[in-house]
Amino acid sequence: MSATIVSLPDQSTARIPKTNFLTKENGLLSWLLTGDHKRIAILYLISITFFFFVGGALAGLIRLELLTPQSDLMATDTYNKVFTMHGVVMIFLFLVPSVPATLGNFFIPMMIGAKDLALPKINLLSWYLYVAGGILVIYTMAAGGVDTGWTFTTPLSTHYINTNVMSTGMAVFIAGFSSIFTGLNFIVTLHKMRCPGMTWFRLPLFCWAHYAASILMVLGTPVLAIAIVLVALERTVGIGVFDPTKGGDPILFQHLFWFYSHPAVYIMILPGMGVISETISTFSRKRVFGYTAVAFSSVAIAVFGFFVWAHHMFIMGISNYAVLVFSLLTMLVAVPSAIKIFNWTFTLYKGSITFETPMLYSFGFMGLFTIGGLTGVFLGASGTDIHLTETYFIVAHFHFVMVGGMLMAFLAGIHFWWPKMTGRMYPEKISQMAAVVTFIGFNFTFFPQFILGMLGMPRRYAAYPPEFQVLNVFSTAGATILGVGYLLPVLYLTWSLKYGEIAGNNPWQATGLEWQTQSPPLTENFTRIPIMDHEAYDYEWLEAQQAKEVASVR
Amino acid sequence: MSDSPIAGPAHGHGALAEAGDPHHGEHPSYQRHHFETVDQQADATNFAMWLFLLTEVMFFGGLFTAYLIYRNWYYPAFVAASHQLDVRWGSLNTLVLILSSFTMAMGVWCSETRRRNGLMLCLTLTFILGMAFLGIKTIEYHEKWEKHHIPGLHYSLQSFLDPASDEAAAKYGDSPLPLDMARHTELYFFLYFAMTGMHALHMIIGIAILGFMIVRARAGAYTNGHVTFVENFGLYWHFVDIVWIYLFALLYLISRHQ
Amino acid sequence: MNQISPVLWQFLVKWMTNFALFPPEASKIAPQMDALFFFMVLVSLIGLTIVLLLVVAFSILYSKERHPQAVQIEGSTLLEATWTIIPLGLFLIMFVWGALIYFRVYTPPANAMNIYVVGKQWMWKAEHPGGQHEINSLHVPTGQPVQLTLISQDVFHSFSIPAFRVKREAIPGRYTTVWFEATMPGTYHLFCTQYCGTNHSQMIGDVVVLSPDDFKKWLAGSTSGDSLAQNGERLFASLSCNACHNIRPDARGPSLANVYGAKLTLSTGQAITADDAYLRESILNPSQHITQGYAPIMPTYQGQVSEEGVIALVEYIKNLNSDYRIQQTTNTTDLLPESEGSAARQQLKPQGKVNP
Amino acid sequence: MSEQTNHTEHEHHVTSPTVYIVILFSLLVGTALTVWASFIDLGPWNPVIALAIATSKAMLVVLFFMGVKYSTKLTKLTVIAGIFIFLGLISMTLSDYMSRAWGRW
Repeated sequence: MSATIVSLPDQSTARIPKTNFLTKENGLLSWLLTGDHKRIAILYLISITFFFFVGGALAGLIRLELLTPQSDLMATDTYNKVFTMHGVVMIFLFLVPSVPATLGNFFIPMMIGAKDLALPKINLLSWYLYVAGGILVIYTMAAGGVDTGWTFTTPLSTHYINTNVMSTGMAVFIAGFSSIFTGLNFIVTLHKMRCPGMTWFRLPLFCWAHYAASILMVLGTPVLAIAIVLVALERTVGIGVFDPTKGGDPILFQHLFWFYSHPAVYIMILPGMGVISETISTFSRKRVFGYTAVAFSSVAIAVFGFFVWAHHMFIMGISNYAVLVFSLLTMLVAVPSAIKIFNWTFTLYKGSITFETPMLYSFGFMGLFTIGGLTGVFLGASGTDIHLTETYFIVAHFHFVMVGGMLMAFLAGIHFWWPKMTGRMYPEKISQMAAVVTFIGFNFTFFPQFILGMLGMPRRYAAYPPEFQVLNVFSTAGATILGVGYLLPVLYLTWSLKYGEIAGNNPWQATGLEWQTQSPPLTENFTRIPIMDHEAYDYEWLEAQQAKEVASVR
Repeated sequence: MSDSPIAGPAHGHGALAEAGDPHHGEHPSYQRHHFETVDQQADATNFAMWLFLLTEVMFFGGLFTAYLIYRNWYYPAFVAASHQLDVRWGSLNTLVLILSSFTMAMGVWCSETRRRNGLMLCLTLTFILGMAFLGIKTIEYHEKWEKHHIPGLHYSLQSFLDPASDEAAAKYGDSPLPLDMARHTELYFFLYFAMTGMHALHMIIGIAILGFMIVRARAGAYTNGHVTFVENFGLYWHFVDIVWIYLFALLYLISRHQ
Repeated sequence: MNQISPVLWQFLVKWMTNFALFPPEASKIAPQMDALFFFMVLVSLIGLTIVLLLVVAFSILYSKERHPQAVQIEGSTLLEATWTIIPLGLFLIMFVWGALIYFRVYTPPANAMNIYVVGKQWMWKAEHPGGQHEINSLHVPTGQPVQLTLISQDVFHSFSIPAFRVKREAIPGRYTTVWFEATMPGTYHLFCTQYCGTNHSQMIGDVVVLSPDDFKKWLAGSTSGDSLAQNGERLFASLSCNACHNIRPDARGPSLANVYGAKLTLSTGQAITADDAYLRESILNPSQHITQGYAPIMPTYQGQVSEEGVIALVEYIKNLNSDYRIQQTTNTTDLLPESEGSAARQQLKPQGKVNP
Repeated sequence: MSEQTNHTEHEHHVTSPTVYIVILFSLLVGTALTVWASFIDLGPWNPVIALAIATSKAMLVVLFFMGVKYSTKLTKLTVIAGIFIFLGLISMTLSDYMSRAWGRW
């Protein structure tokens, strides 16, 4: 564990560069009306961390309630409101925007050698819509919560619930547009703003992953918007689009809802995969194995991701033949993820690997995402789905993919680019320990839930039969460890803002264009628009570059 | 500490701007700082507008899916309910909207060829045609209001259970629908109000932006080479026209024969 | 650690005694589904170990100390092909195997005993053809295929029996079915697994599997008056269905004898088989299900008859193998008030026999 | 017609008004055609013809009024991608509704 590739400038003389995007202009208005993609990324980072801990607290409440078979910590409808808000906050206010809106916003323009995203004002509007959605969610919680589950299943959400479904629907509607504008910005930027020489196959895989996720954001989110508008209309005007007593079909809502909500899970995971491609390549000093295969598998996930949604509805009475079609397509969409995992594994082959925190999180990602992905195939095969759906097996599956995959990748990305964003290094030892604690806590929390799911414990139960208690106690114990694991980064990263070592331009000696400029970067990113004359992850070019620099200094 | 930009062996080809001098002469005033050339900016905004229109396609797509399914399920109810719509108003509205598309396209042409008066005329014509469209829509909505065909507000099945009492239905010689089928006409009217209402909302937004553009155009804004705003609005307007073309075909024209 | 605290001790004992990895296999489909499940677990374990072994091995072999200079490798299409084809092949095997089980569970055999289950916000009501009504419980015999016809009165519920590996969503407005054949007598969990509001976690119950003769004893012991079909017959008469559906030559409605399972052509020329769903739909939305040659004059009974009533009517029509029953009820209940009608019916019961 | 469009606009195609007038005329004819066609009883063909005429009118608007015919390959690809996903939504949802009656349930 001792060797490291970190190379920091001499701390006695190193200083944070005088002019950078943080110091260029100050005052609240310079932040609230900024067009700079880096400042918007910082604004997003702060608001996303806040909502992550709101969702995390709700998760803690759920785990505490499930310590005992009876529902004794809170009344059942309070529990229903807690798990609904946990779902809404975590999915729409944390998982969908987290990597794209923070790391994507900050680094895509820098990685392609542009001064900013194509539409800075739309980018700022996206953050304001996100905050508006967040405030509406906070208002909903203050005004008594909503207990429809994050899936708004009709006719429950339209006729049998009198908590504030409308304000939650509006919050999700507005937050959806924030995601659309982020995706739209990325697609336009990646097509139109690449610096000279930056061909598509010289793009870092981080950009490919965000390109695929943006296609899903732009084309999937509007269908959720119309589904929510129809639910809102049905609650206010009482019309029977989804109401069986008036001739409507509640399964149509399921189709429209899951048409977005399955691509949404790819919106959440693809940016995380982009981060992992960067970290694995940097910390094994090697070009990602099979670059084109990894790039095209991102796009393949995006395209196939649109046509698999009904595997959430296998037992809801859709026709048996539709189940065949969707089950087959679900199997096809699982293959690109397998390709990516193997390509990352073989990137390590003949590399020169070091184990800084981002790499630890990436190893955690690879292990947990593999389990998460494979259990997804359990649910894609229609036979076993009959037994496993709507049980804790599903809860374990998507937590393995979302928390084990996406959150690990987000933390890997935050640690990897922290020096570039703030100019300061995070403390290595404590963050490595935090990564290990998170990994252990995670497995302790969610692995027992696979067994609970196989035993048939249903989702969203405030009270459960006594024989499931033992596994739930393990899960809650794990959740406390996980909670600690997630609190640590907030502490030492804020600490590092003041006391962290000065990072310099390229502490990891990485090959991305963002590492070739100062940190924290200038507002216009580069003093002169770079010319990309080498392949992505070209470590020989980097060595030549550094050799030339040393020669020029002497 | 050297912030070493990647200076390739020889930098600068053609239009690479010298570093650090933001106000170099040849960039027009409307070019934003982060674009290299005006073309890049025009292409980017045009592409962004197309992507936004894709989200609108998927937004209306959800409504069309619902319409398609319920039309297959309750075809007789949809036929009887669609006879309540007046084909004449519908066709006139389609005419109005196609004309407004034409005047909008001419407006874009005037802006490209820097004809300020031509642009003013076209934009105002489009504005008037848009208002005419909304006027006709209010007439139709008002007629539904009188017949109690507004879904959810004490919707009356009277004109479907006993078509003789309703001159629109009588014109087509509709046979009276049994109660359980007549009930589903309320679904048709919900989809009718949802789709044409959403379309009208997009028209209202379009007309508001048109008003703003007319004011700016009078001040000579779009005839100095910077046409992207007019072009993008033209795309939006034509998209709203296309949605109406499908709405007219699907909602008004279900089997009008006797 | 000479003294373990009692709480921990009680916890460990509970953990040791009922430690289970998967529920008991109490139905015929259970072992088949478990076989597929464990095949998938095996494949996943192999895949996971391969990945973990490779990662650990490469991390040790090519760590910075041991291998300071990385060797750039572009990639190899052969390897890419292998880890595309092999996962795809494995996933397709799982797809085919899963689809077989899916079709087996959701295609009820012809000889299945039909039990109607109505889901209502926060309780399950099971109705046996013999008239036995059960709340939050279900008694089934072993060795006999049992088909559940599910419907919900309000929101989505999901009838789940983990021990049988069987689950089906109860949807408002439409019948959905699932079938199983219990093999092991015992009492198993019944859950509602689709979130349905406040007391979603109270909507649980027991599935009691009895040996065939115990089941007969239970049936006899818990009859509550009329069988489902007799209930249906009473409703059939009280809603005056027999005003049109009778055996008179000038009957305005088609005769319903032996209609269940028959091939019908509708007025729209469409040919369909009359199954449970069709019977229910033609009661609630008659105008779309008019048999050819009849006027569309049947009124809708939506809102006049509850889900249980529709179930009773459907059960009655399914057991109607001759018009004798309708003919008997036609002339007794047309004009007679309810009370005398039942008296007259008592007198009729011994001769006519509606098989439960 | 100002000739000296500066160099930033030369490759930007300007569609001439005559094209717009021709397209306007064909759209009006299309509208008249579809209204007239709906008054003839063609049985199952009525909706098919109505949709065919509507699609052709929409194609005209997209290609000429919106200028996709003269625009970059990227814009064409975007339009096709959007329509592909929209048709995907409709066809996959219909695949469920259409095949429900096949099996027993």
